[in-house]
Amino acid sequence: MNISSIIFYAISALILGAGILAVTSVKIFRAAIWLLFSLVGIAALYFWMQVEFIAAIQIVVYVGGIVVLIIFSIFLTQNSGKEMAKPAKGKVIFSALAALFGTAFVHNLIVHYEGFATNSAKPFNPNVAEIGTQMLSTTSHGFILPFEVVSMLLLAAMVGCIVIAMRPNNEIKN
Amino acid sequence: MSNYLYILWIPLLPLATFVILGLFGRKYLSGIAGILGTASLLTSTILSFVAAKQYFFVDGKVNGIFQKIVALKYTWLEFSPNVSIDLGIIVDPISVMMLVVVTSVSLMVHVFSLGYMKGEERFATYYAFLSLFTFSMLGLILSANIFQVYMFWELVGVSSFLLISYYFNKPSAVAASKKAFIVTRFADLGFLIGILILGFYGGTLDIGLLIERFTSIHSTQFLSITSASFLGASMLTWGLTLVFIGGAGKSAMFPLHIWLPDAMEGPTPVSALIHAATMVVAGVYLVARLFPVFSMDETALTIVTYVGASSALFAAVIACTQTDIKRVLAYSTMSQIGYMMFALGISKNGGENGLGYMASMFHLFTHAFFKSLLFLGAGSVIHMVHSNEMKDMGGLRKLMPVTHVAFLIACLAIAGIPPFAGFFSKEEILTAAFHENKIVYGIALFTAALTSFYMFRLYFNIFWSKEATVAAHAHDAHTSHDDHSDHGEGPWVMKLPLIILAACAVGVGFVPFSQLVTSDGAALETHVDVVFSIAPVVLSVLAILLAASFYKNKNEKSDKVASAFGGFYTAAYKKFYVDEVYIFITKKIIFPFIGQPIAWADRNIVDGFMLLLAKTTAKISESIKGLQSGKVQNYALYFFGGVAVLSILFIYIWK
Amino acid sequence: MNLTLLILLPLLTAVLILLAKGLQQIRVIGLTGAVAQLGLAGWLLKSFLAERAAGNNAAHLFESNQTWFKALNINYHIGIDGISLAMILLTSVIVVAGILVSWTMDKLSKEYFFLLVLLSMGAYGFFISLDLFTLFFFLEVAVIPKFLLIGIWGSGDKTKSAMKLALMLMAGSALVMVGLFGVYYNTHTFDIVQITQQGIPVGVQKFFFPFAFVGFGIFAALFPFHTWVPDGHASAPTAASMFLAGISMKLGGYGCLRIASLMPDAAHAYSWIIILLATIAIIYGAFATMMQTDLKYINAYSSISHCGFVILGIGMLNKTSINGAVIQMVSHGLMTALFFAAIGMIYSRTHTRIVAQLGGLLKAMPFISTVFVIAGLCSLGLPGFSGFVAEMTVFMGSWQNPDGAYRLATILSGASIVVTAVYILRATGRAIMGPISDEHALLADATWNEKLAAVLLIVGILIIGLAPFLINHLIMPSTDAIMAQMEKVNLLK
Amino acid sequence: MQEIPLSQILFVSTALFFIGMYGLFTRRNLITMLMSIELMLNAVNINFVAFNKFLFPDNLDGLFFTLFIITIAAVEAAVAIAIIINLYRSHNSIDVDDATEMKY
Repeated sequence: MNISSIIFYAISALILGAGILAVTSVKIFRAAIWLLFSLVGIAALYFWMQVEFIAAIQIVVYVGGIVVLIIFSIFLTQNSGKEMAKPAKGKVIFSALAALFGTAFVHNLIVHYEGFATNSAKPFNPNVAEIGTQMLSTTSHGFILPFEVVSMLLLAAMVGCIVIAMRPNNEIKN
Repeated sequence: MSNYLYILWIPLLPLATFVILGLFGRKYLSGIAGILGTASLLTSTILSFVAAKQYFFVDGKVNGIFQKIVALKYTWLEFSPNVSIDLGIIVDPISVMMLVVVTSVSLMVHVFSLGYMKGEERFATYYAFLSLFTFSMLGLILSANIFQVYMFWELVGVSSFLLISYYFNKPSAVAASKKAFIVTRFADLGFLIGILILGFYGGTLDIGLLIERFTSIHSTQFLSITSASFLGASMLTWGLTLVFIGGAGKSAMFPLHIWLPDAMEGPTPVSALIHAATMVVAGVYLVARLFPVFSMDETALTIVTYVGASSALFAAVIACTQTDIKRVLAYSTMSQIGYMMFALGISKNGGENGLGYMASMFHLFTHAFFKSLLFLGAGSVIHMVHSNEMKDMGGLRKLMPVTHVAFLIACLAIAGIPPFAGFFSKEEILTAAFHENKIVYGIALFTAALTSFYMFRLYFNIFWSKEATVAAHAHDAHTSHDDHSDHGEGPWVMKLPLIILAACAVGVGFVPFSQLVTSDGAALETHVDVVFSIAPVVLSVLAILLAASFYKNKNEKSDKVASAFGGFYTAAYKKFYVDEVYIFITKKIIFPFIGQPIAWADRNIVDGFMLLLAKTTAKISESIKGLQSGKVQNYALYFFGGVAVLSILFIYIWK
Repeated sequence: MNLTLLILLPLLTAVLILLAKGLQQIRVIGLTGAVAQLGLAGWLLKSFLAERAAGNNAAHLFESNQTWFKALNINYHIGIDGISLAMILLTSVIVVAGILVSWTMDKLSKEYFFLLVLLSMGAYGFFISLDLFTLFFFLEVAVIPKFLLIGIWGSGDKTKSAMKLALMLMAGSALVMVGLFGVYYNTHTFDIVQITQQGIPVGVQKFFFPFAFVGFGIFAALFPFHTWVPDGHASAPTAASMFLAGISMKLGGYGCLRIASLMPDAAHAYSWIIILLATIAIIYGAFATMMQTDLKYINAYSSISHCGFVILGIGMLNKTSINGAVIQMVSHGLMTALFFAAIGMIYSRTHTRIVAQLGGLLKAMPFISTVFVIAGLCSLGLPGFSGFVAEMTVFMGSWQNPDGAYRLATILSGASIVVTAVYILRATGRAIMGPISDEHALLADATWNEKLAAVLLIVGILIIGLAPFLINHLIMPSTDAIMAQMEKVNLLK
Repeated sequence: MQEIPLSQILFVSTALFFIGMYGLFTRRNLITMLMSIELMLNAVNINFVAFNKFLFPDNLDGLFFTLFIITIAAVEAAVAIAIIINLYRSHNSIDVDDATEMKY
């Protein structure tokens, strides 16, 4: 049990704990914060896996962008203090069962699938330069095309969101 | 053997008249329709007399037997190589005799109708249907193929349907025609199945071949048909009995006779032609045509005998009680045909013991003349009195001398009084019955007495009993200025046929019938055995005197005797309730217990099943609708359920 | 003589009708199209007989074959034999009569005539196609117009019966599709000629025959699936019910015959069920007719009974009975068309079809009443009309089978001629004869177009009735071909 | 790093994924549903990175997948929130069970 596995277990405990709380907490704002912690935990996992760039991106985009966006939307739509409506009893049980079934099923698969080598033979330390060059290279593993498509997507999304959210005030029901 | 193809013209002329009058009759030819019809029939009659003379006297016998000539054979509808309906003409003693009978009686009726039906609105259609009937009857007589007999059999049925419902605005006439057609159609079903049996086992539909194959004991067809059996009886018996049922239906034999009295709804000349002389004897003719085959089978002949005898007796008893003169004559026809049937039934085939066959044909020959005379006489009486009931008549002998004399001759003939035709033919039947079957002879004798009783009851009621009532006088005054008819009997066209037929009723008895028409074509020696014929003649005379005492002048004696019989009399008057049985069966059993349930079942069960399908689909879609609840999370759950199931399926079950 | 002409002509008429303006133009175009089609059919008959006389006794004449859809081996293979030619003649006569009868149809007349011609085109295509897929294609073309004709121009609860008719016919064609594709799956071809040569394995036949036969049976009012016939016919307009009974039921009968000849072993195996259903249809139909009060229902139910003869003829699987079945199809087509035409004429004048309310029409409308009586007598099986010839051939054919149960079936079907006589005479006695009510007394008799239509159909009935050897000579070779092909299977029970 | 086998990481990501799914099924508030979706997406990212690191160390496809998923997640969140705001305006509540117009 060396230090890195301990760190790994800690990080995964953080991720899963924050996740469960994000999903079950009654106050919406608190749920958002738990989501924040869970995402930070995931970034830590990336760091643990030595893919610093992805971790950085994770922190910048997810934690910085999306969670903040969600929190803004919480403020926009309702006061955060109010308790959220509890879900129906039957639905909770049923979805919990579904989730447990899912985990058990996939767990069973993973355990029985011997293809995963216990640990990687070769070291894996991608540096950012490599990522950059491959991102824009047009050769075999080049990702230039998805890169361009994603940029188009972002533009479309921006325009879309503005159009949807920009309805003139007079139509707002009071 | 000279060529007999010209016989083809005899049926074709009435057919031509039917087509012409049928298509153009109503608008253009209504004036001369009668003349046209009678003229064409006159030529047919002449042709048939010429053919008869040529067949019987010019060509005569070949080594003692009259040849059976098939003048024409044309494949009309081919079922399989050897089984096919081919239209053909067969010329042999009975068919030539029938040609003469049918054409002459039909001519008399045509002439009589010129007067009787004058002033009718559908005069042309009447003559069209009359010629259609004559065509189909002649066709039936001449047909050489058993299916061709069936075809003309149906055509005769339809033309009688059309003629009975001539006065179509009278609901009773329509009902009567419907009844006649359905009852005969029911019998024709038996005939059809009989044909199918005989055709299948005989391997052919041609009558000549059938007779040839079924009469030789060791022919393969005969062995096959007698070996196959169904419910105990051999197929030959089944085939022949079914064919006889077809004949019995048309000839109004006992169980299937209910349509004949109602058929009197049609105009009287029609009854004279159809329900006296021609159509009703078709059954007898059919049995005679297939007689060699019938003679091979004992049971079939016994059935024929006893149905004939029972019909004769049954009809004679009812005839004594009827008040409508046409109904009396109808029942008397049924009785006389019963005579012919049982004469055929007791006869054997060929040689000396073929006497019954010859006697039956002879009686058919004579009966046609005096029965049509009786009907035409009744027609002229009705024409004058405008009612069928006896009570409206009486004392008409002074007003209608010609009809009176003719009617008297006919009554004497049917009663079997010596010089008249009826005596000779009935004598032959009684001798044949005496030799073959004593019971039948007893019935025949008793029926003969009954016949003369009810005939003279009719005669005295019409011409004697009370003085001519006022109605007759008024009628008399009204018609006096009518062209030159002096006695209110109607024009000469109505009297001429009466006179001719009266002459025939007398003369026809002396025709040397036994030389000409016998079961095997050879001549048959018959002599009038005086000793034997005393019994029937004496009985008839006694019956006549009894009738005279009852009805000569109005008295209650007849009523007293009637009340003496009590229930039996009323039962006989009500035709022994046979009609009611039939109505009960159709109205109470067939319609409510078979028709209604089937119609209901079709509406509710079979149709209901289809509607049920529609309803169940509606219900299923109603229940499935719940799934589309609009709640996004439910959809997500169903989605996850689907994924889970599929993944299990594909990973674990379907490797 | 290219057979596609038979399809192009109605198509051309249909298009011209769509372009025409006003009822007068529409009906004239419709009539000329139909008469031209009749002429074409007549000329086809002449050249067919000439071809046969010249000794060319190939199974199918005037064949032409274009590939239509390479991948599934579907090709537009058309050709005719005696039976399909008889059907084409029947259809062309009925189309002319139908158009003549609907001469005064003023409600949406353009669409009405267009649909009538489209329906007839479907029928022509069906009869000439030798490729199962093309056969099925034209079968479908014919179903849609029926639904619209009844749904829009019908009477009574027309939508319900139109819906029922369309759904049941669709179910029928679905079953047919299953059967045909089953055959295709095993023989990899839709071509009838090839399939007959190749032969289908018995197991496959046994499995797919019921589908195809019941599918076509629904078109031909096979017993349990006949319930669309009374409602469909009763609420259809006159010309549509003439087409329905005269043409669309013949599609079913002809289809059943083709299926039976394609799968002979299965036909023999299932023949007892077919005969059982046919006999029930005949007797059941006859008794059900007896209880009907509406003229159109009487004729609809009697069509079920008469179509039962067709199925009986096919079920017996011997030469005479199949011959009888084909003649019965033609004779029943003409006869029911005539009956519906007469009922239509009566209805257009008295505005009632209930027999009890009619009476004594003979005095007011002699021509229509005679037509009614002729149609009645023909369906009665009176010699001299086509009904007799057809039924007697079927009886003779079905009597050939010495098996007791088959004999019983024949006797029962024979008994139907009595029940038919009862209901026909009840209807005639009640509607045509008897005392006339005063408002019916002053009704007008048939107009020229109705007279022409009736005469045309009566001539057809008389030709078959008086000279059956003509139609026999036309049909016999093709029934021989079918029977020879069945014998090849030497399973003739 | 060596002791933790790939399967451990996959357990974590599966657990995270099904937690997200649970949230998606039970949460009545659209925004919290959005959050649970984010969790599910992150679980997938973990998988990609783990597979790339352990099974295909010499090329970087897994990483690029994660990158693109992150961007798309951002886009998706933005659009979702726009819709939520719109929904809030029309329904005055963003409870998922109120928007059932698409019902039968």
